[in-house]
Amino acid sequence: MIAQRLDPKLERVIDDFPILNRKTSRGKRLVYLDSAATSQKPQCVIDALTEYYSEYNANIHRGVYEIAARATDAFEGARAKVARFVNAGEPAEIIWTRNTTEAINLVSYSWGLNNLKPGDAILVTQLEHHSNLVPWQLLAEKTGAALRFIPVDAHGLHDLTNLERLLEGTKLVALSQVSNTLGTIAPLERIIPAAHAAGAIVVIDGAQAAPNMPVDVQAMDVDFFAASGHKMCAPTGIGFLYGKRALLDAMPPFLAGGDMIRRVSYEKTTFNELPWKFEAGTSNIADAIAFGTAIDYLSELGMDWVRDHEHAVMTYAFKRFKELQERGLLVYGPNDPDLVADVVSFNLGDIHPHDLASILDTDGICIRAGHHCTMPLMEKMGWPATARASFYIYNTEADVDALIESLLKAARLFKL
Amino acid sequence: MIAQRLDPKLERVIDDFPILNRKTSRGKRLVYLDSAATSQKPQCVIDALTEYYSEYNANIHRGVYEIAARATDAFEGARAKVARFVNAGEPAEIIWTRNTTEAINLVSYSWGLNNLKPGDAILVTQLEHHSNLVPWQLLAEKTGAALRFIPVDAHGLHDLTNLERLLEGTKLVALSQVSNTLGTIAPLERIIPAAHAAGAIVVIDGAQAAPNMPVDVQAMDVDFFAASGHKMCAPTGIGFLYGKRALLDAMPPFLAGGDMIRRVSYEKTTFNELPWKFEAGTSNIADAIAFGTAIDYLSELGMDWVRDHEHAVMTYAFKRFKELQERGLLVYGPNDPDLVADVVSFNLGDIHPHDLASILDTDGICIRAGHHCTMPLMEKMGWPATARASFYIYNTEADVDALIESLLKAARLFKL
Amino acid sequence: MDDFYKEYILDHYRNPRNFGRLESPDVTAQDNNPLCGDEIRIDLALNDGVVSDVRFTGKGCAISQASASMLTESIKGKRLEDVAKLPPQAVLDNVGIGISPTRMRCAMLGLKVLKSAALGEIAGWPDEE
Amino acid sequence: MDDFYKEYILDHYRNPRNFGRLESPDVTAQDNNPLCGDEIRIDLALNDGVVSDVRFTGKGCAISQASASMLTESIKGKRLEDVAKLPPQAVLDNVGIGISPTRMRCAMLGLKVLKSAALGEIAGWPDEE
Ligand SMILES: Cc1ncc(COP(=O)(O)O)c(C=O)c1O
Ligand SMILES: Cc1ncc(COP(=O)(O)O)c(C=O)c1O
Repeated sequence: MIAQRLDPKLERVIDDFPILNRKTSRGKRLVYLDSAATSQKPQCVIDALTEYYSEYNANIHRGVYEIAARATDAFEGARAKVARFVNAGEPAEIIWTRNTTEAINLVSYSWGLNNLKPGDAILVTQLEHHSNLVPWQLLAEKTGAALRFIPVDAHGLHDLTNLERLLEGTKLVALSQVSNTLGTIAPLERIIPAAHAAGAIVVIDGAQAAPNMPVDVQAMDVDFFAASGHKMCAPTGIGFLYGKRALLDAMPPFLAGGDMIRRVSYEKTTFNELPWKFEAGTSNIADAIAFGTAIDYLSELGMDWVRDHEHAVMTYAFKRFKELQERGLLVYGPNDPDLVADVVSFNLGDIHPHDLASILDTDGICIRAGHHCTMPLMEKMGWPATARASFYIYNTEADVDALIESLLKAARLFKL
Repeated sequence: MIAQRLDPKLERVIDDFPILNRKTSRGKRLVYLDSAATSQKPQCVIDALTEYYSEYNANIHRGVYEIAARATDAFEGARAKVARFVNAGEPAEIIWTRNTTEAINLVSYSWGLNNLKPGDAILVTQLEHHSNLVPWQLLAEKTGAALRFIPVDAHGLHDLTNLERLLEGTKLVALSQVSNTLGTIAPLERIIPAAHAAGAIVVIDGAQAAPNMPVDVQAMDVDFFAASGHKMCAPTGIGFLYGKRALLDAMPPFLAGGDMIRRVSYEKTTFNELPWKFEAGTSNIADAIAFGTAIDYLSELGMDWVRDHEHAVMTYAFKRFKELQERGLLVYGPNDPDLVADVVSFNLGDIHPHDLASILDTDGICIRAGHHCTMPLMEKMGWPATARASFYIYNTEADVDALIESLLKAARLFKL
Repeated sequence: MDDFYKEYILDHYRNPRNFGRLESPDVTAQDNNPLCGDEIRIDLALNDGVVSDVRFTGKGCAISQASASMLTESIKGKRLEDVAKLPPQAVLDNVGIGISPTRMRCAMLGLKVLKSAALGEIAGWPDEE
Repeated sequence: MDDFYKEYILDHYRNPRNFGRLESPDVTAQDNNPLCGDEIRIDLALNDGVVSDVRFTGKGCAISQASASMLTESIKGKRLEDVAKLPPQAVLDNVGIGISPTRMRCAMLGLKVLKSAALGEIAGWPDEE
């Protein structure tokens, strides 16, 4: 099925993912082009879960006995791996969360409610995922701060013409490093210094960046960085917030309960040190540990290899998409593999993306269709919905070929 | 190792848990007496995770393709199982959370901040876990409401003498159905009707109740009920909040982001229906599905069997503890298997519980030592710390025997 | 699933019947499928409790738009109270062929909106009742 | 681990040296181990930058209390700046036998408090520096 000229490394990667070696109910090879929604998981990550539950499942931090100590070490070890992966200053700057969304909400509740007032502004961009938009809308409503937008142009590229004016009075800038709808890579090297010069902190939604390219939070000088494990080979239910220690130290806790306290009396509570101050209740121990395994897996591949591989597949995809232009294929966004990461949005003639996704599904091809949690962007662009293909470490040119072939079939079905 | 007169059902249960069939690094049989902290997991639950990640891992709700549909069905099916397990009115009354702690915080932020004002009171008990105390302390601080306590007596039993007076002006009563330190079962049949008569809503911390006894939220007429999957055979990272629909419907969202919205524009957002209004971002899909498997497992055993089994083991433990009284064993709490669920706290002479736990660990026996996240209770009772053993479906009288023997060894080591 | 995209579905999708708005509808309702963003709005003109005219507008997939289009054709002359009681099967009979579970709400959106209009309140998803 | 509970450890646990408080300490510090609740408070009397007297109080396990007790015995007559630099090994040498990782912070609590007193600010965990 898979073209024979595969680079042996890529072949090994595909072998690592059990789901990719199965057939759909229609007997088709699974062509998974929805990794931007959630990635598949390599066997080693699945094994990490099994090992934890079969060998050393125990609650952490307060356990004296052997398996509790092993679980605590593995859990805190995973935090250290994530810290190294994004080059945080120290593991205590990594807070476990369920996902990117919870990480952003943590900042919005704990930093936002305590640092914003009427007259201040929050600056986001026009292409944010709802998870990096709605929390700021609610925060603006609660604090009386204004919500402003960095515009994007018709190609989905950031328009920084009025950046300095937009930054006046802005206390917090929140934006995604990579757009999940168009793949656009944000010009952080321009935005972050300008934001800091204006006295604002910068929150990066790294949900699409962390899985797909090297990330260095200190080099970027971001104040907060949020990402989801499930998009980067780890299980569902675990993500993280990176924050600079000075900011995190000054913030009040968000969720309250066991583990995040230092001392409790009936009347009064003092809180624990970082990172536990922000981790109330029993953590998602197993999935955090398996996130560590996923980090090992990606690090071994090398994030430069990941970026290069995806760049190559995207280059091939853009090339083949051109062939379908005459059949009515419309590709949105920058349309340039250097400017985008892992995703591409498109429409085929008047076929609604949902119908398109249904037709592709019969060929074992998984794409996403809809607004991709970026409704306002869709409305601004005038697209009721788009189809979206996203590529990851295990996708090949053969997957692109399968996609093209199935699109042609859809065009025939709809008599385009 | 295991006594031969084991009931075949119990023998099968033990076989279901791979970790219980392993040896510690010292070659000892694992005697796990810390299920109140987190339970062990049966093979079927571990298999549910492997199956999900190997066969149908996909993001839910917005996916058109085959594996996304299967994942969505399994995820929502698990919600329905939890709803049935606690007899909720409908699955939409079950909100997935990470754990009990997050569930309680959800109520405190979303209901509490919007319904309490200075002059109101919040009523909890003196034996609450920090997770059911600190959120209410913070809420009281933020809203100006008073925080009051139902006292417990020297045996850890609720003292309801002044209940009616305590309820005057109370808008919210929060208490654990079962104490995690003393095992005390709360007299909910008296407290809940009195609370409702006084116009208060009732939040039950069910972290120790849901795993150990039949729960019927409608029969109890609770307004909210929180529990953690990891204490009831499910993976870490998943728990739930039950809430009456009328209350949940009237509450604003807590976390904001993908999936919990209905319609978003740059300026304004309207929110999704229950239960998704409260589930922002990608859920812990795999662990929710495996929680469903755990519910199946417990339901098949039967929660009446679970309660009866634990009652029998506790009865035996209390009997054997008596033998150690002369060596200085002090058992705290009601000391009556009818009044407690799964846990018992104790101290042996002047051996600090941490030292005791270390000594027992060398015999493969896992107990907890410390304040059990109930610092104020410990302070009130004048116990710097206690040792705690907790029993679950897989524990036997042979486990109690092993505990007693190791306690005797500790007494010898400390020359008691 | 490929069989779904029959000629007559494509025809209703591309040439929706009763498309547009009424000048002064007696009742109107609008809803969307939060899972995919499909939208339908339906205007009804009534005469003594009987649907005398109907128009719809919408955006979305062939399944949702064709289903709504076919639905509008089937209700003219019906009593409003009967419209409020239309079962999901009415839609499925209209479209004539199997709908996979993932697309069920696409098919049901038009009926949900129609029921909302008839009831004067937001109706639930027909496939869940 | 059983070997840890040697006679002299039990002796320090049951008969802690320098236990109690100073009437008017020159510096004092107090801390607890949030993981287990053990507490130590240390009072120091100083004479020209030299520790002239010391008392401690505390609650906790044999390891934390015996470690603190032994520590107080070893610092009398030492310069405060040297006390501030005491390495974790100083504690481990005192207790004389291996400490498992889970109990390391029990052993280190006394030293943490002592360093906090000497530095005039909350010291970090000695085993982490
Ligand atoms: C009574 C009680 N409430 C709340 C909790 C907190 O549960 P979790 O840590 O899973 O949020 C626990 C368990 O630690 C508990 O026993
Ligand atoms: C750019 C971006 N931000 C935020 C999110 C939200 O991530 P999660 O659902 O894991 O919280 C996503 C993924 O859906 C995303 O692509």
